[in-house]
Amino acid sequence: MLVAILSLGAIGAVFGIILGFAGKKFAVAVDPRVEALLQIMPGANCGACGLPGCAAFAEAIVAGSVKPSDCAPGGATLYEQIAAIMGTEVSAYEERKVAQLLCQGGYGRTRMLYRYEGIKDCRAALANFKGPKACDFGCVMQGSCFKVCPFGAIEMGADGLPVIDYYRCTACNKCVVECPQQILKLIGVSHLVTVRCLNTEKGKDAKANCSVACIKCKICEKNCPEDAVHVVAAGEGSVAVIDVEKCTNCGICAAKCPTKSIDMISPLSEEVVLEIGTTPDAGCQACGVCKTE
Amino acid sequence: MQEYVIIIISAVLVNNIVLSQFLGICPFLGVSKKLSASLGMSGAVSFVLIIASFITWVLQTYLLTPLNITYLQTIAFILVIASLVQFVEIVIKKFSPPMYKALGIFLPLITTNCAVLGVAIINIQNEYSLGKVMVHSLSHAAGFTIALLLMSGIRERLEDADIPESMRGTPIALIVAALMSISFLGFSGLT
Amino acid sequence: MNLKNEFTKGIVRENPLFRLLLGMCPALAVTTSVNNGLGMGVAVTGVLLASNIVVSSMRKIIPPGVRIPAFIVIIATFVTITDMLMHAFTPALYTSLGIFIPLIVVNCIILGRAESFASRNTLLPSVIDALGMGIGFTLALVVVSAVREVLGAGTFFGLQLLPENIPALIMILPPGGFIALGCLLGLMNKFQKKTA
Amino acid sequence: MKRATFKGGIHLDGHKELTSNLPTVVAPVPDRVYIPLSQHIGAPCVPLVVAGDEVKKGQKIGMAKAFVSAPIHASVSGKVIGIEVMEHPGGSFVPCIIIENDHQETWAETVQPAADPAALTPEELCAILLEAGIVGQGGATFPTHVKYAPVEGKKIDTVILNGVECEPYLTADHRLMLERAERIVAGLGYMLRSISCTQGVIAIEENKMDAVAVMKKAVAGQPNLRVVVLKDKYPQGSEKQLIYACTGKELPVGELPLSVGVIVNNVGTAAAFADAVELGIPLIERYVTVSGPGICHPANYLVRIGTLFSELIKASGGCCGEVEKIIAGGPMMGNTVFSDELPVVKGTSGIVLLHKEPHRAQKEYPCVRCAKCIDACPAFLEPTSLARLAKRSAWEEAEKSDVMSCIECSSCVYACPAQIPLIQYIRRAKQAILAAKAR
Amino acid sequence: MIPQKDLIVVTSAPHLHSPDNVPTAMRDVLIALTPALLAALYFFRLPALLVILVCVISAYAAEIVCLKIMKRESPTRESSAIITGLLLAFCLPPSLPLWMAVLGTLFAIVVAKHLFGGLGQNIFNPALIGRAFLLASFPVAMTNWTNPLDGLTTASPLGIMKEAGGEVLPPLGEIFLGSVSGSIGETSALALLLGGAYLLYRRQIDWRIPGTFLGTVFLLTAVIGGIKGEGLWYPVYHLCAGGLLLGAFFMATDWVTSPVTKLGRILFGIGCGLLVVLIRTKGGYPEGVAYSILLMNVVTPLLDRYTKARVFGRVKSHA
Repeated sequence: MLVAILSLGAIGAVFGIILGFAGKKFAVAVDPRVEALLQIMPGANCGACGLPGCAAFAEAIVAGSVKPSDCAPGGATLYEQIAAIMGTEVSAYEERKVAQLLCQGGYGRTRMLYRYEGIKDCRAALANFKGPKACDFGCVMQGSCFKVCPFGAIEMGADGLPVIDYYRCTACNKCVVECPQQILKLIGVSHLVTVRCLNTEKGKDAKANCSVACIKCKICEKNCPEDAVHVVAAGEGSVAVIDVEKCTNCGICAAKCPTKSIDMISPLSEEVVLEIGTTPDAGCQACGVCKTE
Repeated sequence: MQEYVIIIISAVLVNNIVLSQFLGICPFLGVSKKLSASLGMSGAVSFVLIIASFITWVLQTYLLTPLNITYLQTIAFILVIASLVQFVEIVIKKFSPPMYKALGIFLPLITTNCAVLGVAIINIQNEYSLGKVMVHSLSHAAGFTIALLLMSGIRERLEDADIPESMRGTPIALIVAALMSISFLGFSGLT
Repeated sequence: MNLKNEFTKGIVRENPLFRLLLGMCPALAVTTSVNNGLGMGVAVTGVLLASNIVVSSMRKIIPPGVRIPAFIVIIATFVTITDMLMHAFTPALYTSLGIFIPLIVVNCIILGRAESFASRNTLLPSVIDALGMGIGFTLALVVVSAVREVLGAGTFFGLQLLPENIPALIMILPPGGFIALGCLLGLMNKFQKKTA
Repeated sequence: MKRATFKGGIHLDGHKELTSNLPTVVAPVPDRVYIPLSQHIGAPCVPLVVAGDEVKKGQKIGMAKAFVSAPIHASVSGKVIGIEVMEHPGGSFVPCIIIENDHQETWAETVQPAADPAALTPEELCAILLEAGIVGQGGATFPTHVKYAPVEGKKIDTVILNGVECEPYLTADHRLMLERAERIVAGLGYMLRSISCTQGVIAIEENKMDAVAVMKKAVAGQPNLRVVVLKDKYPQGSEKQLIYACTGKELPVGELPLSVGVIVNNVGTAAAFADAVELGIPLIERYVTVSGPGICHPANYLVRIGTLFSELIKASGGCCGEVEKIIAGGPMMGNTVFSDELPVVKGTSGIVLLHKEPHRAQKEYPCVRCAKCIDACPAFLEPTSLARLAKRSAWEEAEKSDVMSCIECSSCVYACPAQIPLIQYIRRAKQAILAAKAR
Repeated sequence: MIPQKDLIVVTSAPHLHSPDNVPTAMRDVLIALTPALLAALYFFRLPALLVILVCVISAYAAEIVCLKIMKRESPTRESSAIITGLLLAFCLPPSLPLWMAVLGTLFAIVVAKHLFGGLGQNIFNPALIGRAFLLASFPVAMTNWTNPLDGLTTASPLGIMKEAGGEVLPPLGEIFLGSVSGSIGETSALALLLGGAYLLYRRQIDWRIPGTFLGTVFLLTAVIGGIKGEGLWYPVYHLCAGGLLLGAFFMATDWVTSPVTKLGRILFGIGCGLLVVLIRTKGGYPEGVAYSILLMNVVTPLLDRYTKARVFGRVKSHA
């Protein structure tokens, strides 16, 4: 009995001393805050912050080079947690945004120039005469956005256009960056009225190619009680644009638009909107896949 | 000499530590997604395995057996291994940052790697001499390395495979291990 | 804290083997018969319970710096005790489990629970957690070993179920362990997907 | 005799018999020509004329200030009626100068033969190349004068004229060599002189032995020029592969032929150079093969730049059968276009109309790792691995696997039994890597 | 606006494709297997026919069911499952209970192929996995050989060689023609050589794998035979006996599970050869072709990775 206690104690002591000594002697400083931050990050490594993954973001937070709110999928809860670790105040209120598609020209609505055969990639399709659609501003319908979405929030609809599940969208920005036509945009969920066309061609040309194009008729402009929508110069032509500051979501322009290129939707139901700024349930499911590697 | 050859062949091929003894399954499944990572892991495991085998043998032969306290084997061995891992980690971190970068994240995982403790215990059970202990642990390290490298090679290829959703990740890795294990059955009876 | 929830999570939702993928080595190695699987499960549960109790009650005394070594010593102690008990009372099981009894020490479930649960919670939840996890693990082992024993030896708890020449020997050979666990995990995933 | 060639590549059914024995026909000069402002690699031209201007044949109507660019010329005399964006055989939309032909064929005053071609200095020769708007006639349309601009410290020892024409169906170069051999040799002479190079090589594949005979006769008596007969294999006409086949030199990755002392030009380019020097005529017409199973009477034409495809197809008796694809250029590297209302440009070596391939299934099969693409790749890449990387957007890994060394010859896709559009994936990866570099 | 029909197709070059496609390749393999099939039916008669039928039918059925479950494209145009079933049947003993053959086929198709994602994605040769699975599961039934001449149960030639027991080795001529005991499709060296030659002629397989595989076995066994004092018959016997030719021409050359690089293929063949000789002479089994190929399948991803060709124009030191 005594032997056991003594020898085990001795072994323990010897190794304890060695380790204690080594720990002192060879110490390398690591900021514990980085570790702590990494624990609470969504771990999607989506890159929406512009940094290569959550670990880099945590380091950047400690270094002070990014704001907590730069992490779009995180949401308010995360910002609070970060603030708690870093000992700072929670940054300003940010509205939840979702990615929306600014094109309605699916099959049957937009004239096609040819039948595209080849890989499902928008840029590859664009290499041939700016895509199979006669309109050069719209969705190419090859699903590059669908492929990059890390949250499974995008699916390709029957009309060839991507359909975004706004509840799943975390505004990580990946599809927005990926889209070669730049027709995906992060829009705050409280903005209900949107011009869903970026075609800057003359009204006649636009109409010839697509039944849901902005034809620069200015009806929206004339009918807007708040002076919030204007056909403004863009590219080599012009297109209708809504000033979100002035827009009151009355929906008159959407109702009057002859081609229905302006539409009004509420991307999220009311109770979800009430919790604006929270991480959507369907986003990071903390499956840990991203952390294992 | 013959004995040593048999130990080597048996440890590396016939009774491969992972594929037929089921030791070190966690890193085998967990760290085999990328070849580079598995190189690091097998390096770290081999390193600790060999040193730990040596120290535990010395401990057993000169302390536990003479004092007649062999029932403390498990505690003593795990203490040795845990301290060793931590010690190695501290030392590498200090003296070879690149090596720490490569091996560092794997080192803490090794404490709870049954391969190390398992081999140490098998060494004692088989009543090997020091020479055989070293050969034995070296061959098991080699067996582990080979299994891990082959596994990661396969899994890198599987990255592009269209595996059914529910089989992705660990399930398919286990199936690969199963089929590897079936292939290694070919070595059974090898003398 | 909902104790019932703490208990059931280990059995289904966070089953250590099927969901958390912990304790793979014994799950593959000793599951050649239901007997072995059950014995292993019980042994692990015992150690888990004891170590959770000790860790939970000592959690305020142990300094965080030496947490892991301290846990390991605690666990190793209980493993050694289990080892001796099994040697004394279940010699047959002791022989067939062999090296995997001392290896309970490095079973990630025990250290994992000590680290992530017992060291942060009071005694009662830790006990419940240990029981839940232990039973979950035992059940998982029984399932895996049942599959292997029935298919590989044609028996269940030693009872002959299938005629002599039917069983596929491979299931109780090493590959069988991988196959059984891999397929069960796959099925689990599929099941999980549907219910989710 | 074992003919020289390169490693890798594929054997194709050339289908050249459709047109190889048909003497070139002068295509009817259309009532309107459409001359795109960009017919070359490099900066597009700025138009020098506006709607309503009278232009003469050979008059310069557009040019750019950039070094890598080539001017464009009116191919008929007449009146400019406008500049409109049109479909371009290269797969884009480009503004075109539209000229109403007055059928007077009045030459511009600038079209003057050199007084004494033998006395021209290298600089003057280079200036003629630029002024005549000569670009690579093989299809790449790289401005030729850029190749001949002297580079400090680099010495060219060989000029290779590419008469390989490894694309199926095309016979324009073949006919050119048969019909205008002496022009080609003369052009080669000017090329050599403009960079004071001694050796000229004319490379021809063994499936054109009649052209070999004619060219051999044309170079007889000039010991510094020789005709090299190469094995019949695709993509022999690719610059890197041709240099290897002719000289055994392997062009290092990312380097120009210049670095191994070689310039490669198409035979048509040489002929155009000779015309520009000796007659003063800029590049306003070229040889075009109109062929393929979708054409009733395949033929070789001498065509004014700016003639619509539809005119040539009409001249060939129109389409026959169910045409699935219209290809500008050869079927291995040419672009599909979506209508026939687009003009012949300087790089249009052929128009090929294809039916649906009977052995092509609707969908691609999974890759079965047969490695036929790897065997076919003349750049020794692993197309299937690259495509896999591209499929999951692993651009960095793809770059490490040398995806940028791909010459886009499409041999891999031809060989692939699983019908995977490997080259599209590879191109996508290259595009992404270039975009990342630009950023 | 309605979508216009009959639009011209616009796509990326090339616009011509080789007439070779996956189905024609499968057809070629089936043609190449015909001589061995005929030989098997001639020597082993009804039992062989039954095993073959059962394997092929269950393979095809399993394939269809798997594809249905996973909602993938119909395979009707490919015969890969049929080939797998046929190859598996070829390496089973004719006396095998049919339900075992079904079990092995199911394991081959479901576990070795479809769990990995189906055609082109498997790491291991499915037929060989099926055989190894059966051998490990039912060792007795899998090593119960009947002699086609007298219908009696005898050891296989390699088994006799290994055990050096009382039985006499059948003469080389019988081994070459195939009238010896062994698996259904592996006994007739002649038929397999014909099939292999056809595949080589059609360029469906690369000579490198069978060449280096057989070459290695021949050289090693010649050396061993030399040491033992046996004559030239010894290596030739090793080449023709057992499943070596079947493995070398039809299984080691499986596109999916062998390396894609030329050097990789050479190493693959040599590795197979080494392992076969190792298992045959030193291992616990009389025959090692299946295991050797499976083991090399395991190594294939690494071989591919480390034997990439030097890219055209890359300076040698860089590659």
